[in-house]
Amino acid sequence: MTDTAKPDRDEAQRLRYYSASQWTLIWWRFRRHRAAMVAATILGIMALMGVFAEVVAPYGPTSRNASYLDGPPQLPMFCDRQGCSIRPFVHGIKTERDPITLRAISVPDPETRVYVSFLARGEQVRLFGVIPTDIHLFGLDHDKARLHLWGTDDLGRDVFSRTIYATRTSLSIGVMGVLISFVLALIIGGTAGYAGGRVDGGIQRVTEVVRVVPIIPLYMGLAAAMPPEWSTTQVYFAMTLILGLFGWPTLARRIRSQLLSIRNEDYVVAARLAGARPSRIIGQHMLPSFTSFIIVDLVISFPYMILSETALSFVGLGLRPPSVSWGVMLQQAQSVRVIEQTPWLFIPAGFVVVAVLAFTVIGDGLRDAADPYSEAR
Amino acid sequence: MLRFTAERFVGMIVTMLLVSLMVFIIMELPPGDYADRYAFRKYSGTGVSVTEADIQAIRVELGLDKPMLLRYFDWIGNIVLHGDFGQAFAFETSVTKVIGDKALLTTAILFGTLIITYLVSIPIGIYAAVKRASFADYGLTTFSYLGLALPNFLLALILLYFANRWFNADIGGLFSAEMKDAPWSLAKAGDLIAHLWLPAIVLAWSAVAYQLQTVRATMSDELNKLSVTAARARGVPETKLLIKYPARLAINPVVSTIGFDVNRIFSELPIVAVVLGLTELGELLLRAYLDLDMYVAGAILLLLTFMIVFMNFISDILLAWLDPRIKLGG
Amino acid sequence: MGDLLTVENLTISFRTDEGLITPVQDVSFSVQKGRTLGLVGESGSGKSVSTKAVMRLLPGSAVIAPDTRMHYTAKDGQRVEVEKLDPRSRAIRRLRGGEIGMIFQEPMASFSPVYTIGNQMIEAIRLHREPNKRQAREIAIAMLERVGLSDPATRIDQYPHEMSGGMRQRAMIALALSAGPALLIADEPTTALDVTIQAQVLDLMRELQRDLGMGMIFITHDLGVIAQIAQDVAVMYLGTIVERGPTAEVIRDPKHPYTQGLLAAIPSLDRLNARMTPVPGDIPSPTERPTGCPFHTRCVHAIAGLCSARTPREIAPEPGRAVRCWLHDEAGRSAA
Amino acid sequence: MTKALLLSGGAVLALTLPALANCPAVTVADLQGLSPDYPQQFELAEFEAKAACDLGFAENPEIAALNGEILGNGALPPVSERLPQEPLVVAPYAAIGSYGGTLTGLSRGTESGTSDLLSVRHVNLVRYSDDLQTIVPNVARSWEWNDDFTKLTFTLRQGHKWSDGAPFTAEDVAFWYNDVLMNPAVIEKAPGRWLFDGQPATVEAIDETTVTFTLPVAQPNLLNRWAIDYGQTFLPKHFLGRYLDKYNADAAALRAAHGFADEAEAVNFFYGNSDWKDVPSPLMKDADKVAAIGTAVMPTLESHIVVEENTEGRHLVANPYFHMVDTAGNQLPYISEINEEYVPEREVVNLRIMNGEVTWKQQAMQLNDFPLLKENEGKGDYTVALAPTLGQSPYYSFNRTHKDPVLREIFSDVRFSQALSLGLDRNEINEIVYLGQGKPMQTAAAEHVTVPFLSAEDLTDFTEYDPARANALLDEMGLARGSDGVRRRPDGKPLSIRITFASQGTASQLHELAAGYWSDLGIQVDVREVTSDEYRAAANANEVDVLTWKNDGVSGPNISQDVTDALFPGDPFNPKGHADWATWIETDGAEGMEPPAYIKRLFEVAGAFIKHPLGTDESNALGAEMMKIHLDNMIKIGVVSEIPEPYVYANALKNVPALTAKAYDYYWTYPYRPQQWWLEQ
Repeated sequence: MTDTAKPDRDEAQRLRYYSASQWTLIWWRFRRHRAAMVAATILGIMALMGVFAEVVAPYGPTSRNASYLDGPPQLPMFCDRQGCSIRPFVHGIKTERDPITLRAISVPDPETRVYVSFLARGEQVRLFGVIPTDIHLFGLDHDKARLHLWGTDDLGRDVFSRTIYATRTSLSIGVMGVLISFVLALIIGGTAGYAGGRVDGGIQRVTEVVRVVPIIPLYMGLAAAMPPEWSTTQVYFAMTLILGLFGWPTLARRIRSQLLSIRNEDYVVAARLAGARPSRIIGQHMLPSFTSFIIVDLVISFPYMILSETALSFVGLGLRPPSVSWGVMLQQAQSVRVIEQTPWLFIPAGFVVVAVLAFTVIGDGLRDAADPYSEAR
Repeated sequence: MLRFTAERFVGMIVTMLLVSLMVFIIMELPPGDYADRYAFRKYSGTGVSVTEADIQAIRVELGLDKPMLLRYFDWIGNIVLHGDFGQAFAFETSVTKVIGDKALLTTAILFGTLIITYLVSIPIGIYAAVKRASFADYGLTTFSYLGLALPNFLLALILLYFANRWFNADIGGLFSAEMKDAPWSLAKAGDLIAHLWLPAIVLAWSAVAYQLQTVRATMSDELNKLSVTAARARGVPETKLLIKYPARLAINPVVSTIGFDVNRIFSELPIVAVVLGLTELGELLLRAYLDLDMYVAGAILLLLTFMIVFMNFISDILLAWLDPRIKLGG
Repeated sequence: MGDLLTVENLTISFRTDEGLITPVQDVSFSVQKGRTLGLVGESGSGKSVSTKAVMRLLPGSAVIAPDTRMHYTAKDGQRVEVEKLDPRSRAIRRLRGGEIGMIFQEPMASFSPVYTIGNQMIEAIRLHREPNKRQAREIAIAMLERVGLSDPATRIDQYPHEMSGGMRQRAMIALALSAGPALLIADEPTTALDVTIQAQVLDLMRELQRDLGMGMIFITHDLGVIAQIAQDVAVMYLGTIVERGPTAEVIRDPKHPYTQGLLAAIPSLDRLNARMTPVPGDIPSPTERPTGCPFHTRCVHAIAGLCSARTPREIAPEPGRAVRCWLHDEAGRSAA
Repeated sequence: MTKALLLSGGAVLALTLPALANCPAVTVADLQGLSPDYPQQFELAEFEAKAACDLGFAENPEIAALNGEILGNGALPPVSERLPQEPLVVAPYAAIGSYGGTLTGLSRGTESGTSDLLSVRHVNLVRYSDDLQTIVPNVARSWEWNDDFTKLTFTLRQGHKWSDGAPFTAEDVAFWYNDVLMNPAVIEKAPGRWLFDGQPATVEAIDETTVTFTLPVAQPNLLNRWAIDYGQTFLPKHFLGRYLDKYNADAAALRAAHGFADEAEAVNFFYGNSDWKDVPSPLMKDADKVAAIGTAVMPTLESHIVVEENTEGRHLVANPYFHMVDTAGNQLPYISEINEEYVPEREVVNLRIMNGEVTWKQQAMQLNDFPLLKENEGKGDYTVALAPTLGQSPYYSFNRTHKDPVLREIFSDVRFSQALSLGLDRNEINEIVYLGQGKPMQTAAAEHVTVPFLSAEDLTDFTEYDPARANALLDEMGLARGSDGVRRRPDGKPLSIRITFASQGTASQLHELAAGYWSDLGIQVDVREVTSDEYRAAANANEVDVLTWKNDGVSGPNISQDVTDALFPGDPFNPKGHADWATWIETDGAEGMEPPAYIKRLFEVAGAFIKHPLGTDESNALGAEMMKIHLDNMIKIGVVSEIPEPYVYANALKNVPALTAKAYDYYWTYPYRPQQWWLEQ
């Protein structure tokens, strides 16, 4: 009985396999890449946190707690000397100044407990800038006290909340930068690859020139060219533009060489003879054959964007306060004082590392998944 | 080979010319020019009120009033014909003088970094590929991923701190105080190396990460090549086999990307230099940008880029020499 | 003539992510001095893996079962128990190239592209025959000449990519022979070549084998080629030898349904118009090895309930021949 | 007390018994009963008379070697011949020092942040004592005013020599003024600060040691300028004069030989266009030219002279002809060499301090690094202390000549400034930005600690945090809030202002906080950090909404002789904006923008103020009126005052007193006589 049932199921599976689209196949193969799946999940969580920053973050990015400056992270606990509780709580806190070193030191008061509550009511915010709400993922159920999971900075701003908002900025800059460079690469690489010949030669030269200029110094030059009177929003968009403007050469080369290699394939020639417009030929006939490679390349170029933004902001040529990005936060942390006294301000660095790692691992996974021969090897 | 070299050389010159034009355009981008700042420096503290006419006069004096294309030709002409990179406004001296020794130091950092990069990444990459899927491989891969992901300025800051606090290393700068002004000697070179390791390690880490991945991947590919099995089937001893066959080919992609390593290193240099307090070209470049000292910025950008283009050229030649298939392909 | 190489009960498994797979199971064959054994079977049947096992060239994930015996008689008469050698040992290296030469399907890929033909030949010669560099070079030139390359003194300094496919294959043969092996393993050496060159190369190999008095294992999926070159044949299917015996007899009277199928698939001039009758069905993946007789999924003669459940043993229907099939094993069948 | 004094004096006497005529090693800590005419120092004759002794001279044993590093200097005569006949005898703070060592200091670069170490070697005709009250002799041994403060006579030291051994005379002072500053062939535009009511002074060398400044108008407080100014009012005539046709018939040939196109180029190569010393030095400008000329920098009177400079830093050695000795007759300075390293990165500066690699650092040290530095004091073997900063209170001043007429209108309404002042939670700012060390306060154009006509009580209006009242004031102005909570300008646009600032002037935290407070008042605030150069350029070009810097140049000694910083547009380095007002006043209304009446009055009062000696009733009345104009119209919104700042010195550095001020207004270390600092080996 089972003898006949099993081959049937296998057969069905195999049928499914052979009839599956390229994308489904990639997805199947990708799903098997455990590290990449973990990375994708982490990145997904990051992105969600960024999108819903207003709700995830208990406080606004510039909201201050003047009674907790340079405060260390507060770990919610269940037990203290007075016993245990089911609900997590933190102790009340006071900031005092060391009379000799003048350093602000926070002293927890083990007598007072402040309980953590989830979906707590807090600051009024507008989700996506539109929907008003005062519900936050978590908070303290005491009006005055604040919970600082990852401590506070020198202005008493919540590092956790700021990191969440920074995640939104940095990831979105990465996305925008990648999109811009993608469009440019598509146009430039597409033209070169489709036209070939002298046009290709000229474009190749230009690409070469753009490729040899070291990218951060180049960004710096362009960033220095940003008029100082620009607002933070304008700077934000300019940054994405700059990052995108010079991110295209690698991808453009990829598109070009792929196009060149399939330019004389029968189906392309046929389409051309049938009088299809170049853009249609490229878009309908040529691009789909290597879309997966493009996607891999796009994913791989994310880390550059993120690291570039971070680096530029770090040296003061990128985003500036009150914008809050990973780079901006790290710029504020770039001091010996922070390493020695308030190391929690480096937490955003962990985000940078994790995000870059995640993108790299996903890129690896996608590359393996998109490679039709990956299983044969 | 000669023809190949000649062709590549011409290509290099053309690229350099185009790059110079691009660099000049970037120099021109920032709004305003140096004239008002110069005026300001010149008259600050003297109680003189600076008028627009004064600034215009300075503009004429500095040649900033001519049309852009003319200035480009002036600029590039002076560089090519006289090795004159123009005037460094902030230092009130020539760019050549400001750059001077720093170009040498930058080159020292660059080569220090490249040497570390290749000395580390090639053997380890080969090792990781041979020991594929072992604990060592995963460890090394993770380590190199970290190199990719950890922003190097952060690495610099942390290394700086620990080098300083734990080893009491002399930091900030490329020379110790005694050696700074000494003429070049063996002792001074030694001093430079003692100061070089920190920036070189910081810069090398991410470069190592990239190259390690490349070497490991190519090596893994090469290891599975039939030619390796064939050689093994001829009884070639294992170590010799690894070196002669897969490793020899695994180096090719490394050689072919020397130019990009240089690019990456130069790209990261300014930021690392700022954190480490190095006084070399990268740091000067950043300051020049902040000061709008555009001839300095332009000269540095040009030098860095030329170095990259040149290293690309070297890498092409090396690769052609290493891989006989290339020459024929043209 | 004694046995040059005897392989008994060769079983090879690979550790993979999906678990242990066993592409070669219980394979036995032997090669005599001066004779050619043809190993035939579809791709994936374990031909190459088996011969690689003899050279101990399998990757680290491969496991050779403990009851496997592989005995090789060296040129000096010494008997080598190959399965006991460490794959990194000096002893196995002496075997490789010097005693057993190997040529591969793709000559282009089996040369390293960055060294000249001569470089790779001289390396092999110096390892096994003649440490002097100049003399090694002369031997190499002579060998190139022997395989019919014109202007060998120039060819020797050429890179593989500077040669045509046929020339490369000849150079490959020269390379394998340059160290003077007593046994040559040729792994589908002609598949990548077009038909006329294929014939030339086959002629050359037959000639060389005869002249040098070598033993040879010739691997192919083409029974027709076997008929031209091999005195003995072993037919492999899914990692087992289903039938073996002298070539002429096997072709004349194939016992195993698989061999019959293979023979029927050979295009021949007198049957050009007839519809080809390949073995029906697909070869199963190594991970889904059928139980019982591995061929039962494609066998038109399969005995229901038996072939799918129990593995047939090897029996000798006639002297000098062997087959693994329930159809020929009445004793076994009745015992089941 | 007296017994102890006598005892210790006896001990010194006992030690130096063999040479009975030797002088007592008087220190500030132990004056041994002597009372100098001026605090902490003596003229040689005065000292010998008071101590009834004969002072013999000693020199740095390394001095010949150090002199060897000075390009162009010949062999040294004995120390007694190098010192003036009348050297200045300086009482060290704690002990007679010993010679040698290198003082390592850090600055940001060739130009910026260099005044820290410039002030270490600085000399001028006179000096402020560390009480910051008394002007004492330095290069000049005495001075004298005429009755109506129009003629100032300085007496120099007989036999005083430049660092190359050439005599320093009254001619060198006259040369500085007549042949450089007021010589259009050298400096196109005479610097306004040395013109008086637009008129030049007459500077005459009466004899070798007497020079007079005859002023077109009374300048009773002008002496302060010599006591606190970075600029030195003398230049080596023998050195620069040789390039001028007036003094050298062969000047043209010399200029050609040394590669100078004209007189201006030659002078500027060494003089650097302004009194701002040799920064960058000729060594930086063109080392080849220096080698050809055979002199690295022009001769100096300072305690140390630059012998090397490159983009990494500069190196100085002791001036073998320096004019001071200690009370034991040792020629100063004690410290042989100075290394000034250019380290722009603040973190590296901190690390090097913490590592004990820095001997002295005070400029650009920020209060919020204090805890870190204090905690690491022991490890780095240094001391970090706080000193009051005079006048360095941060302020906001809304641009009342804004190019946008609507904003100009709003900013000109004093209620706006009042409201925004009330909107600042100064206590919180003080806590967060200034470690709780400052005092919430308004600010006027003078530093209340240093002038008699302003006290802390005058500076309390609108300093309380009262958002309700602030909102009420803004509502009263008609700046109603829109539905988004942002106030609307009369033209209906949202009221949006940008704070452009440089962190050299004010801390970024301050602005982030202010932006927050003001946003709460319904004003859209955008904060933008720029470099200090960018800020100054924008402010000077009337392109900022709000001027924000810290007060500078407003302490008594400064403002009494130069009201620039109480007026508009201020110093271009410390711009106060509103240049259009000044233009209107200068051109009598032909150009610029007519200022409001209170500004017209401010200019009048300021003009009068400067003509009365500080501390007199007239001065106090005028000063008080000036302050009242500033405060009543709230031209500046003060934030926090009396903010201390850290300074750092290696524990090996001795004779460093507790600084009474860390202020550019007293030229950093100048009052604390760094020449008598010494390094314990």
